[in-house]
Amino acid sequence: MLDRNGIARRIAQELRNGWYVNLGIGIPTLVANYIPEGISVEFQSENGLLGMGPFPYEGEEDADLINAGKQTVTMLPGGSIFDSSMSFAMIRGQHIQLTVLGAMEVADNGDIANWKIPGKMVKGMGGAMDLVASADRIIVAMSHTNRKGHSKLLPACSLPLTGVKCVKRVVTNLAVLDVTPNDGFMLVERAPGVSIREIQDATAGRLIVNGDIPEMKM
Amino acid sequence: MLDRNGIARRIAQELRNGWYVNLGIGIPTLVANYIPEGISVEFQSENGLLGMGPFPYEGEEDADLINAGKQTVTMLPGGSIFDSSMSFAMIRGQHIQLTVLGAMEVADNGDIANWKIPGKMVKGMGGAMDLVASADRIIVAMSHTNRKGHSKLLPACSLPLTGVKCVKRVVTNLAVLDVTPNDGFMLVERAPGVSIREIQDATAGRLIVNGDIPEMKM
Amino acid sequence: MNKIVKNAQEAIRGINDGMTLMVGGFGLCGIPENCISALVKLGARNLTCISNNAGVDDFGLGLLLQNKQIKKMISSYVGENEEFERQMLSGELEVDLIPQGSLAERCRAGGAGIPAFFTPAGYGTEVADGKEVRVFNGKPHILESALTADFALVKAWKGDQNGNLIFKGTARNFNPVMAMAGKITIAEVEHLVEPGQLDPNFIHIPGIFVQRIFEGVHYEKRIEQRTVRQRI
Amino acid sequence: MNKIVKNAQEAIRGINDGMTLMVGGFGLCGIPENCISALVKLGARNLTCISNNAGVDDFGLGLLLQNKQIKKMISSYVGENEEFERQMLSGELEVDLIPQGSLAERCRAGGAGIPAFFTPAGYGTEVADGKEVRVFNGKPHILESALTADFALVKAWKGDQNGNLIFKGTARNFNPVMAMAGKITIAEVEHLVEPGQLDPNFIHIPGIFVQRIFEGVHYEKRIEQRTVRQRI
Repeated sequence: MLDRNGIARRIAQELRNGWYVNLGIGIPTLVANYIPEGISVEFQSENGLLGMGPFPYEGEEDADLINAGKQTVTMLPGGSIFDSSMSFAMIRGQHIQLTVLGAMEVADNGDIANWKIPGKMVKGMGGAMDLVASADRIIVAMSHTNRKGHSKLLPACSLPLTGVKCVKRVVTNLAVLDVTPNDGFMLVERAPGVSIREIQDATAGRLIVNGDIPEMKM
Repeated sequence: MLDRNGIARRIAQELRNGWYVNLGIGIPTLVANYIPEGISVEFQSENGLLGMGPFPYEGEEDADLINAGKQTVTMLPGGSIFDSSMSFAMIRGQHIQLTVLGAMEVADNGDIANWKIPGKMVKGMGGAMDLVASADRIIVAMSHTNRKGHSKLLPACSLPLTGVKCVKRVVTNLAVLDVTPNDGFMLVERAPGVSIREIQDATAGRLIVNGDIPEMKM
Repeated sequence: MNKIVKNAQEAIRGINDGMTLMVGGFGLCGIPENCISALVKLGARNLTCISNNAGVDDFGLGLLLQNKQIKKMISSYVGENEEFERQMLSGELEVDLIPQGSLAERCRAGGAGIPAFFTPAGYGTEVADGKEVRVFNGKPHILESALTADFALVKAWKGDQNGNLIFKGTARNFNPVMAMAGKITIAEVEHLVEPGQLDPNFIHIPGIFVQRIFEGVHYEKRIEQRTVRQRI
Repeated sequence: MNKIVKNAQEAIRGINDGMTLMVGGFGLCGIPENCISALVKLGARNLTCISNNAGVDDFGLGLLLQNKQIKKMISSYVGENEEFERQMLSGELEVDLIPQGSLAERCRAGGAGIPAFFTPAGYGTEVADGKEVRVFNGKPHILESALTADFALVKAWKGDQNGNLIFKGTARNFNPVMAMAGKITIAEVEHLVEPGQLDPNFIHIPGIFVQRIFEGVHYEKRIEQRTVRQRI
């Protein structure tokens, strides 16, 4: 079973050289810590920067340089700054090769819900709806089940949707799963020490298990 | 009767302090030479600059600094450079207070034709259609009649249109005329030495002559 | 073409009850601090504010919320504000949540004379309720409309008397598109420079979009999530 | 992220017969001189070229016209070219004339993932033929669609290996929006600088829109209308 950093590390293996990548808040942000050697990617933050670097050293924070999570950041050489309409031109225009974000629910047709729980305070969707409606390659990073132990991989989302039929891959603490167009979640890899049975038990949506399912190589 | 410079000088009297102005090719370009004292305006060129200055001194031409007529120009302090989409955002978004352009025909409902003569080589509309569809205040600068002596102020345009019901005022070698919403051209001023009769004879569209019509003060 | 006004108080003259304002900034980064303070003093009420976020309880738009001057917020994310939550849940405050990219593009469209455009963002979600859907290249899109405002309040780094603006870092964010979309745009800048001091080739927002400009004072520039790494 | 290629010949690899190209520039100002020369040598035919103008007889896109490589031009103004006129009147060349602002916005829309938008430009003219008309705020608008291209060829002043671009003066014009709209965007620059030498705050086109970049040679930068005033 993976912890948050393990999920991020597994997702980092998906990175390809030359990609532009948008990382959501939470586990996705951790992906930047595990870029494989020899791979050069550039991170976009939708509030308006490309070439985001690590957090600043103490005392070097600049109030005028933050990421979409409102955290102080730095810039790498070759980066650029732009306004919000240009930022979403990049996103909507599919110039970003990979979007990684968290979710509250993913349906086995690729629907995602991650912004609103009826009856609770709604904070807003931020840039998530633009991101999921636009990117060709969307990976969801989340725990397989919620705090009550209920599966977050469902036959259909119960919460208000963020986007429809858009998630391509889900990486959880238990498994890597691809969303197939018609047949539900296809199990691709098991987390270290996790059995197929455990994954089946934790997955409420349709799950395809074809042959031997390898353990992740971490 | 006015010459080209006279038309430009009369139009320059329409300028108001603080206006942003787009001048078309030909007579409109000359308007910049007659800005009344105490009036500060800024000229926009739709290829991407605000704060256009005079032509450069010989030897100081910069191939990277031209106006929409492809002429070498200079910039005034406080000017700015931008791309074509931003330039037409200014135009379409009605941030330009006055557009002055030439025409082949103007109809008495404000229609304008200035880009195409069937059977002849068509050069294109450039930015004219965006300008006339957008500006609240459009002044046409042209001769009252064409080379054959036919009126260019018509009941309806015979040539393909550039824009509909958009011209507010026409300044010709003979007169200043406003386009009224329903009743045709309203004679506002006569050029020096030009009689009402001469204007009537040269105007094919509906012409309203209300009371005494003053001569232009130049 | 001199657009300089003395201070924030003079700049916001004409902002009345019931008006729609755009307010630049992302979180607390790049917000027009001086104009917001002056608005609290002015006390105009029943305002509709278009801003990506709603500030925090004691800073940014949170100050207007506490003073109950805002009737409606149009934002993409409003999560950092308890008073906001209280007013929203009690029904005092109307809230219209919009995908961030659609919000930015709708402002730009408002400034650029484009009344409506199609975007894929929000298709199949409640954001699409009541909106026209059309398929382009096999992908469904929804029709979104332009946003404009009676006043836009933006914050820039440098500016000149013509209204030309330069922003710094990610304090740029929504400020340029909102500057474009305001019927009257007020720019507060950290440094008001002499005409000709800004390189025309590197102006972020040409002065044509700005009607009033002044040099702000006492910028606090509060950081919401101070995040640092250890020196090794 | 190194996008540098050796020269124009290497940069245009993959441009084949029948493709659609966007070519930056306004008149002869800001045109990708090196790429155009290389295209003449390459000889790809039946090209559709989206460019505000069509060059003059012996320079710019006029060179491709003379070589009969262009099947169709999509432009706003094409008046400076006799060979163009001959091919157009003889029916060899298809021409689609578009209002300049709609052309710019359609390119930007193509790059920004906006498949269509409403504009007032061209309403009531033959440009509106067959297009949807809709009234917003009492004013009729027409629906225009996005433009994209297999390749966009743009010219910038400075650039770096990440593809970040800075333009100079009015040589900027259509280059930024076309850079956004190309599936593969090739940038030729006068000065290729080291990573980090361009101030991130003053990049006109972020490198994400550029796939290949090289430093051009022998720029002629011909002036179409040399206009001067007398020294007094």
